[in-house]
Amino acid sequence: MLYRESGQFISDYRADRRIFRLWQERLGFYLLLVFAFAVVPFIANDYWFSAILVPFLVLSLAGLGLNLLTGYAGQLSLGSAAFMAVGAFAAYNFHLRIEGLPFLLSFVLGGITAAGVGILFGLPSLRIKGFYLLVSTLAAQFFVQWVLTSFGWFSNNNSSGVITAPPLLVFGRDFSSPAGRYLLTLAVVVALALLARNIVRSELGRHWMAVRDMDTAAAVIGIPILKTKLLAFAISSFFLGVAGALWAFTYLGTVEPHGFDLTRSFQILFIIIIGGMGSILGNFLGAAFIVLLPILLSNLSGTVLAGLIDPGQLENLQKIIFGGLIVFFLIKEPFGLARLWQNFRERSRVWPLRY
Amino acid sequence: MEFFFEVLLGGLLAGVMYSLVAIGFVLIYKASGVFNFAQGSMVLFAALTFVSLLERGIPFWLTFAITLLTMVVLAWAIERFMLRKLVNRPPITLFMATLGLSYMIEGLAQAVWGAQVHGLELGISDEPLELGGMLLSQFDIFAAGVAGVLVIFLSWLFNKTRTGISLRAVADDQLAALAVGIKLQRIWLIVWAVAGFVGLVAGLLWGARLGVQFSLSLVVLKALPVLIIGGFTSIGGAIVGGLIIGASEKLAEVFIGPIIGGGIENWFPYVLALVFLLVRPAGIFGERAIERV
Amino acid sequence: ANEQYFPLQSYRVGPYAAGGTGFFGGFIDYLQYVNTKEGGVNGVKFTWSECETEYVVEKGVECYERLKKGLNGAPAAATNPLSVGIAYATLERSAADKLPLITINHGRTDSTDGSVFPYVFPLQLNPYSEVSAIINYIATKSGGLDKLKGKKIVTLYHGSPYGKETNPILELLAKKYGFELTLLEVPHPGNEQQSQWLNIRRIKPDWVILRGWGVMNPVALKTAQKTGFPADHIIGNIWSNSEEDAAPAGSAAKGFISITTHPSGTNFPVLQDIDKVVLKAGKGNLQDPKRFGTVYYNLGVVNGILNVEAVRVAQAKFGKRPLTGDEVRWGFENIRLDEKRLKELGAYGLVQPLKLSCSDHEGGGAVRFQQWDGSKWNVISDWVQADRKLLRPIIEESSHQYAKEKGITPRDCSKES
Amino acid sequence: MTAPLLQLDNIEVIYDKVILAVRNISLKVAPGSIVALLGANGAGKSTTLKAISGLANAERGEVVDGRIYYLNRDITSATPDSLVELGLVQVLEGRHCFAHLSVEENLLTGGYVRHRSHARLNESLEKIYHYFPRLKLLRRNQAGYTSGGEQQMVAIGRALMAEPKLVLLDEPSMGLAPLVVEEIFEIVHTLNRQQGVSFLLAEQNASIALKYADVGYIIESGRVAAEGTTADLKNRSDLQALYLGLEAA
Amino acid sequence: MSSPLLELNHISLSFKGVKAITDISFAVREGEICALIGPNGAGKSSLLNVINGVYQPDIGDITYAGTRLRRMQPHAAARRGIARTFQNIALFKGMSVLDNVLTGRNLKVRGSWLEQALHIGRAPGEEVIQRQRAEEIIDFLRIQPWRNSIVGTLPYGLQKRVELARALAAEPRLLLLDEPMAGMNHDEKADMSRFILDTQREFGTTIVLIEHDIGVVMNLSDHVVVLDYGKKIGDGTPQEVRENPDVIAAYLGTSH
Ligand SMILES: Nc1ncnc2c1ncn2[C@@H]1O[C@H](COP(=O)(O)OP(=O)(O)OP(=O)(O)O)[C@@H](O)[C@H]1O
Ligand SMILES: Nc1ncnc2c1ncn2[C@@H]1O[C@H](COP(=O)(O)OP(=O)(O)OP(=O)(O)O)[C@@H](O)[C@H]1O
Ligand SMILES: CC(C)C[C@H](N)C(=O)O
Ligand SMILES: [Mg+2]
Ligand SMILES: [Mg+2]
Repeated sequence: MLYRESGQFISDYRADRRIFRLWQERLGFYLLLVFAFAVVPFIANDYWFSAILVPFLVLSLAGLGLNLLTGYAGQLSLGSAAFMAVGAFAAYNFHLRIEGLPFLLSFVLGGITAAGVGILFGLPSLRIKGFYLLVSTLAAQFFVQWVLTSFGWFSNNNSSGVITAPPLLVFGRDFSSPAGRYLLTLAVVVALALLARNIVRSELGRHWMAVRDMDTAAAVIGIPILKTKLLAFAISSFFLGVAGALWAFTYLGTVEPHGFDLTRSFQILFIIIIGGMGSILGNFLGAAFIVLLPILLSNLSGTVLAGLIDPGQLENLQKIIFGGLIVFFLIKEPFGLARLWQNFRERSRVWPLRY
Repeated sequence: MEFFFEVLLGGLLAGVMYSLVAIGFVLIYKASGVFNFAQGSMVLFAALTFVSLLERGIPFWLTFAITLLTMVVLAWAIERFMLRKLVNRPPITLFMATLGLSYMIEGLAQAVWGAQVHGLELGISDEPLELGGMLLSQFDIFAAGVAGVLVIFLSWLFNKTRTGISLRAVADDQLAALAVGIKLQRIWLIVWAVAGFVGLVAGLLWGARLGVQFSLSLVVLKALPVLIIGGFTSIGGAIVGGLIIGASEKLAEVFIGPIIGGGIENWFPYVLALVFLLVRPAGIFGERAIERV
Repeated sequence: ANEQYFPLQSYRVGPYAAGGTGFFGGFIDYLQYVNTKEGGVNGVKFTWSECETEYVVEKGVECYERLKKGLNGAPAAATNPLSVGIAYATLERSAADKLPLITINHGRTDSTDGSVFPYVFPLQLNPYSEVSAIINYIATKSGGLDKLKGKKIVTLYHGSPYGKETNPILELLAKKYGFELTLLEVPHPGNEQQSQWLNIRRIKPDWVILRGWGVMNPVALKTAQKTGFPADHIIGNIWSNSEEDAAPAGSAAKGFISITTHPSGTNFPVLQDIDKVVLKAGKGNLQDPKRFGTVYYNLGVVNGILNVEAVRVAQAKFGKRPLTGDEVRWGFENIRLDEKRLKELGAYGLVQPLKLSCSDHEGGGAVRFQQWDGSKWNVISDWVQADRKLLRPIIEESSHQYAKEKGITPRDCSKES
Repeated sequence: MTAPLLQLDNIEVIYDKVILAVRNISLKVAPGSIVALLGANGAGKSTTLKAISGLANAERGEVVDGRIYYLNRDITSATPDSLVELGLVQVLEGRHCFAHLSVEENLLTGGYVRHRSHARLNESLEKIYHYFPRLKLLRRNQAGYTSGGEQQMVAIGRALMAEPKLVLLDEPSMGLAPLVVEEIFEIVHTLNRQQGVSFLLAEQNASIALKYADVGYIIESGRVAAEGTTADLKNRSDLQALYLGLEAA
Repeated sequence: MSSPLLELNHISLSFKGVKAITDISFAVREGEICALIGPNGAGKSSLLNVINGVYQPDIGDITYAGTRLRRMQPHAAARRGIARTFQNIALFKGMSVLDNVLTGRNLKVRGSWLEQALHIGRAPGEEVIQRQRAEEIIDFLRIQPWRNSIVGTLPYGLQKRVELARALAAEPRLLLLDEPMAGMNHDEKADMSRFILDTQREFGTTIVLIEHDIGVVMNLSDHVVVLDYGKKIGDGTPQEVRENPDVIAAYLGTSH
């Protein structure tokens, strides 16, 4: 009975609203942080940093961004990658054009620019609902990509439209090494995840869910629908924008508009489906899944199945497995990995009883 | 001026090609409330199966029959292993399931038939027709005819048959549909099989235009705004939407494109659809969502 | 182990699978051939393993990171991603890892300047050379460079950074030679081009340069036919020149002209040999043996020849053992493929004469023109050279700017041996 | 004694694999009888009905234990449509009309399974309009826009279109005006008498339910707490205050 | 006798030409419980929708708390202290009971979203206060055991209670209840009636409610308005209405 609630009486509301209510959870979280910040940098190698950990973190953040919009506020979006692109290119340009702008601040400004664009494409959500709203987000997806490819200014007139990251200097320290990139990404992602957690538990988070569950009723009880929806778009896009900037700067080091195409938007959507809509933890689980599964499969083919099955077929197989898993999750556990984890916890709480 | 009309006419005809794909969407949406993102993959799958068989020397009509059968089997499998288990779930869940499905179908299509590019000749000549100084594509006119026939057939199916009413009932409330004894599973099988057939027709025509290859699954992106302008629930809307999108995007690309930079065809239809939606939030012919309190 | 390793970031599925399967098929078959026929290079056998990138940048990066350290002790010689996006994303990494990055016929034009980009090799033909050669060809067809004046040329380009890359050079050439240039963009992926071709119909150009990729190519040809533009006045660039680009367009492709750095076909000793040693022995990599000798396949073979040659050259200097990436880089920089050497390799006519150096990582800069007869390509011209002298200053300007941005001090090439 | 039309043996229903809604319910419906299920909110009445009609599956519910028999066959895992064909129809709690279909189309959907011919359909339709004249007025209106009570009539009418042998009625009186409630129970009564249709109804309005039913079951937390003929139940003082609230009648 | 809080003046409403409400006028005094009864489809719910701005009347206006209004938006109505429940429960199904109740208080929250997100400024203190209020209401309606349950999985009757809790959380001046006791058994109705009465007594809330159980209506209300086919056919004390022959014919039937 690892998770014992008994004995922990929550005596005031302040304690009840803490991010983690049980001491086990708090301890677990702190241990995880210590591990991620202090232990991982010493045990992981370049491959882990560059090819697994950093993309995992960035995608988690992107998933988080979309989850705020879709999982919490109920607005379907297929334009996540566009907001990432805006974040990446804006951060790049702020850094490029404002002399001496602190590096992290350019991330924030990138995020804010993305938020602005998010608001713009969120405006129709007041009138358009459900699947019809996909149109607005797809418009964002294609329009942003077009703008970024068509106008050389955004990539500082690079002939291939590719932007490259400047040296990652934060407070005078260089974070360009793989471990440094990892730490920088980790810090940003952890900070934003905590912020997100706070938001969804606040009044605004409740408004989002209210709008998601039934927007007419929400209007009747006085929730300002437009503001709520626009804030959802703005904050979601902010997170996505920062994720985009991280993608370009700390992960790949270079990026072209095409790197944020529709496929990326789908990828992010899959993260939240598999991870769990309306859950913060879910994004991390979903991203881990989406980063690790292909690598696992492809490594398997390189070793166990070497020669048995050609890499192209393996990729097809992977597609089938991926699609299959998505369907499987939707059938068996519509709330994703996060719910599985929660169920597991519930079980261990009452273990060995069944219900 | 003549040029203008040429662009306009060409656009209208191209628009009908989008409609062909959009019809597949409408069919499934109207009949089960599912927004089927996998329609594009079905188009790819059908076309790929068709050419691959054809290239193995099987005669045209036999190939057509076999491919159709394959699509029915696919529909059966989708019903059996996916839809049946997702009864009475929110539409968004089903939508996402079809995303997963599209991955599976794409993977499957490439696994079975490989990733090569195939040419497909339907024997419809594509020498342009000259009409008062304007060139018109014979092929596109043929495609428009096919689309017309499809629309007439499907409108009949939905409005004049018992099945039609049952289909719409399923789209509204699956639980209640079950309660009155509608055979959901059979309905789904029928609808998805018909969508497979529409996919095959679209696949052949698009395949003859583009060559049969992976990019065929991307034609959904062109069909979406069409669908949205027309309304998800209207077969006729898919045609009208297609005409509007086709004509306006071509005119925009030719006349506005050069001013603002060209290559605007990818987003223009979406922005146009958005404008339409702001005026009519359920498309031109779509049914409004009913919200009563 | 006495082995040299090639990490292969291949792509065999997805929208560009046709290119990937052909190219990597040829590349692998050539390595296999060298192993079987000659037991490797000086007894050092080649090994390789594949990692599927699907032409997706981050997958390419993951593959790069996974494979760069070699396999079972065999060190990596060079990476060949065959993708501009992946090349960009691994450009700095490969410099840091001292592993040559081969971008044959594509890539970043300014990486031709090896003093700034020591580890990047846009072998044979960079994008600028490509358009310059096409213009030179049109000039020959019109009867001289001075006849270009007043000619109308439309460039139809893929709406991606790759597609746009050569636009500035085309504009420059248009100004220099006085032809009328119209640039038309086709949005990705390019399966709808009616408006562009209607525009072309209105402009009535003398030539259309097709700078396509993937599905955009056959669709361009089909739409050209639909709008009545003759295929034999369309010139495909280096990624619009394969069987997979022309054949799906069916009869519409007949007469279509494109450039190539290597003829297709199997009439070269080296290909005959590969057929004998590898394919006939059932060890071929192609799923569809009919693609033997196609443009992408042959490009793979050419790429194999160049990579192996680099290893061979480097071994001559560093010893007959598996080499480090940095040593292979030296090998690339010292490739000297003249007529004699090409004949020894059985690749005369397949590979153009190449001479690389510290400052020139491209080497050739020549193309031939081929025409589609409805079922195969036929070469219709001799080697046509790009105006490399004209391009060099532009390249250097760009590479020096890069050096400044990144704080790189260019190598002094006069001191390289 | 004749064999029961419907019989439940110790069924247990779980939602979502974790929520135990029905723990242990056994009950019988004799042919031609009216049986009432009574009990507080959340007792498990609706769940029981949905388990019988096979609709629980559609809400991620599952009969994990026990068996259900109808017309002497085991229908524990039968599909809803096969049950409708066998004449077992449920009226769902909370109306569930097809919002975009007109009132008449709603009714028609109910008749498709059991009637093949056009004439028979129209005949049934007229019967329903006879029962609920208000629906005739609204026949062309979209059901989604009709009032709560009207939707309830549509739902009941739609089920009756199938000319069932056994109707599972979940809270038929909910949201209906007193006059209409009376009418509905009169309809139930008539159908029962004249055509031998059996009813299993879950109803909160105990007084009216017991007035018309032959047998009653009282459900508490997913178990049968008491059962008997309605006459017996009405006389059991221990139940009166708790469940039946008969003092107000 | 207190003055009217709400006055409807000649309200008419039609949908695509079909009259749902025809020329209805009546007044609700501050602090009273007014019951709306009538056959199905009489226009009761539509009238509630008119009062809080979900529907806009074709003709007529409303005087609320001394202000005359031609038309109103739902959120404006909420801001003026009008809260309501719905005939077909309109709870936020994916949220817990507590969160639903807290949303009911949204108009009372002062701190901006940014303050809350960063947990600074007014937010921390306020959060505790809101929470206390919500808990009080949860206690009042005795739904503590389900405080953290997701409302979508609760039985119907409980959901009705949660909906009332959400409406009460807004501390409304005028509370509109659309069939709050549908689907409840006798006992539960008694409980609910008590809550409604307590609300009126403790907070002085004015209540307009629709109910079909005539017994409940008689016990609860101070004033009854009867509709039939969109027209008003009765208006008075419960006793008066009960004896009105029109009402008996149209609605009650003879047996009661
Ligand atoms: N779809 C569902 N998912 C999860 N739990 C459910 C679901 N439907 C019902 N339940 C739970 O099952 C239990 C029994 O509910 P049921 O609806 O059968 O009660 P009932 O007796 O019909 O109540 P009411 O009188 O309110 O209609 C309740 O605790 C309810 O929360
Ligand atoms: N949005 C709407 N569109 C079309 N018709 C409507 C709409 N709202 C209500 N009606 C019609 O107006 C009439 C009155 O409906 P309303 O819901 O007000 O009835 P009610 O008195 O609440 O009935 P019940 O007791 O059955 O709930 C009904 O006939 C209904 O069909
Ligand atoms: C094969 C590739 C090197 C070229 C391709 N056109 C690109 O966009 O990158
Ligand atoms: Mg119930
Ligand atoms: Mg009502």
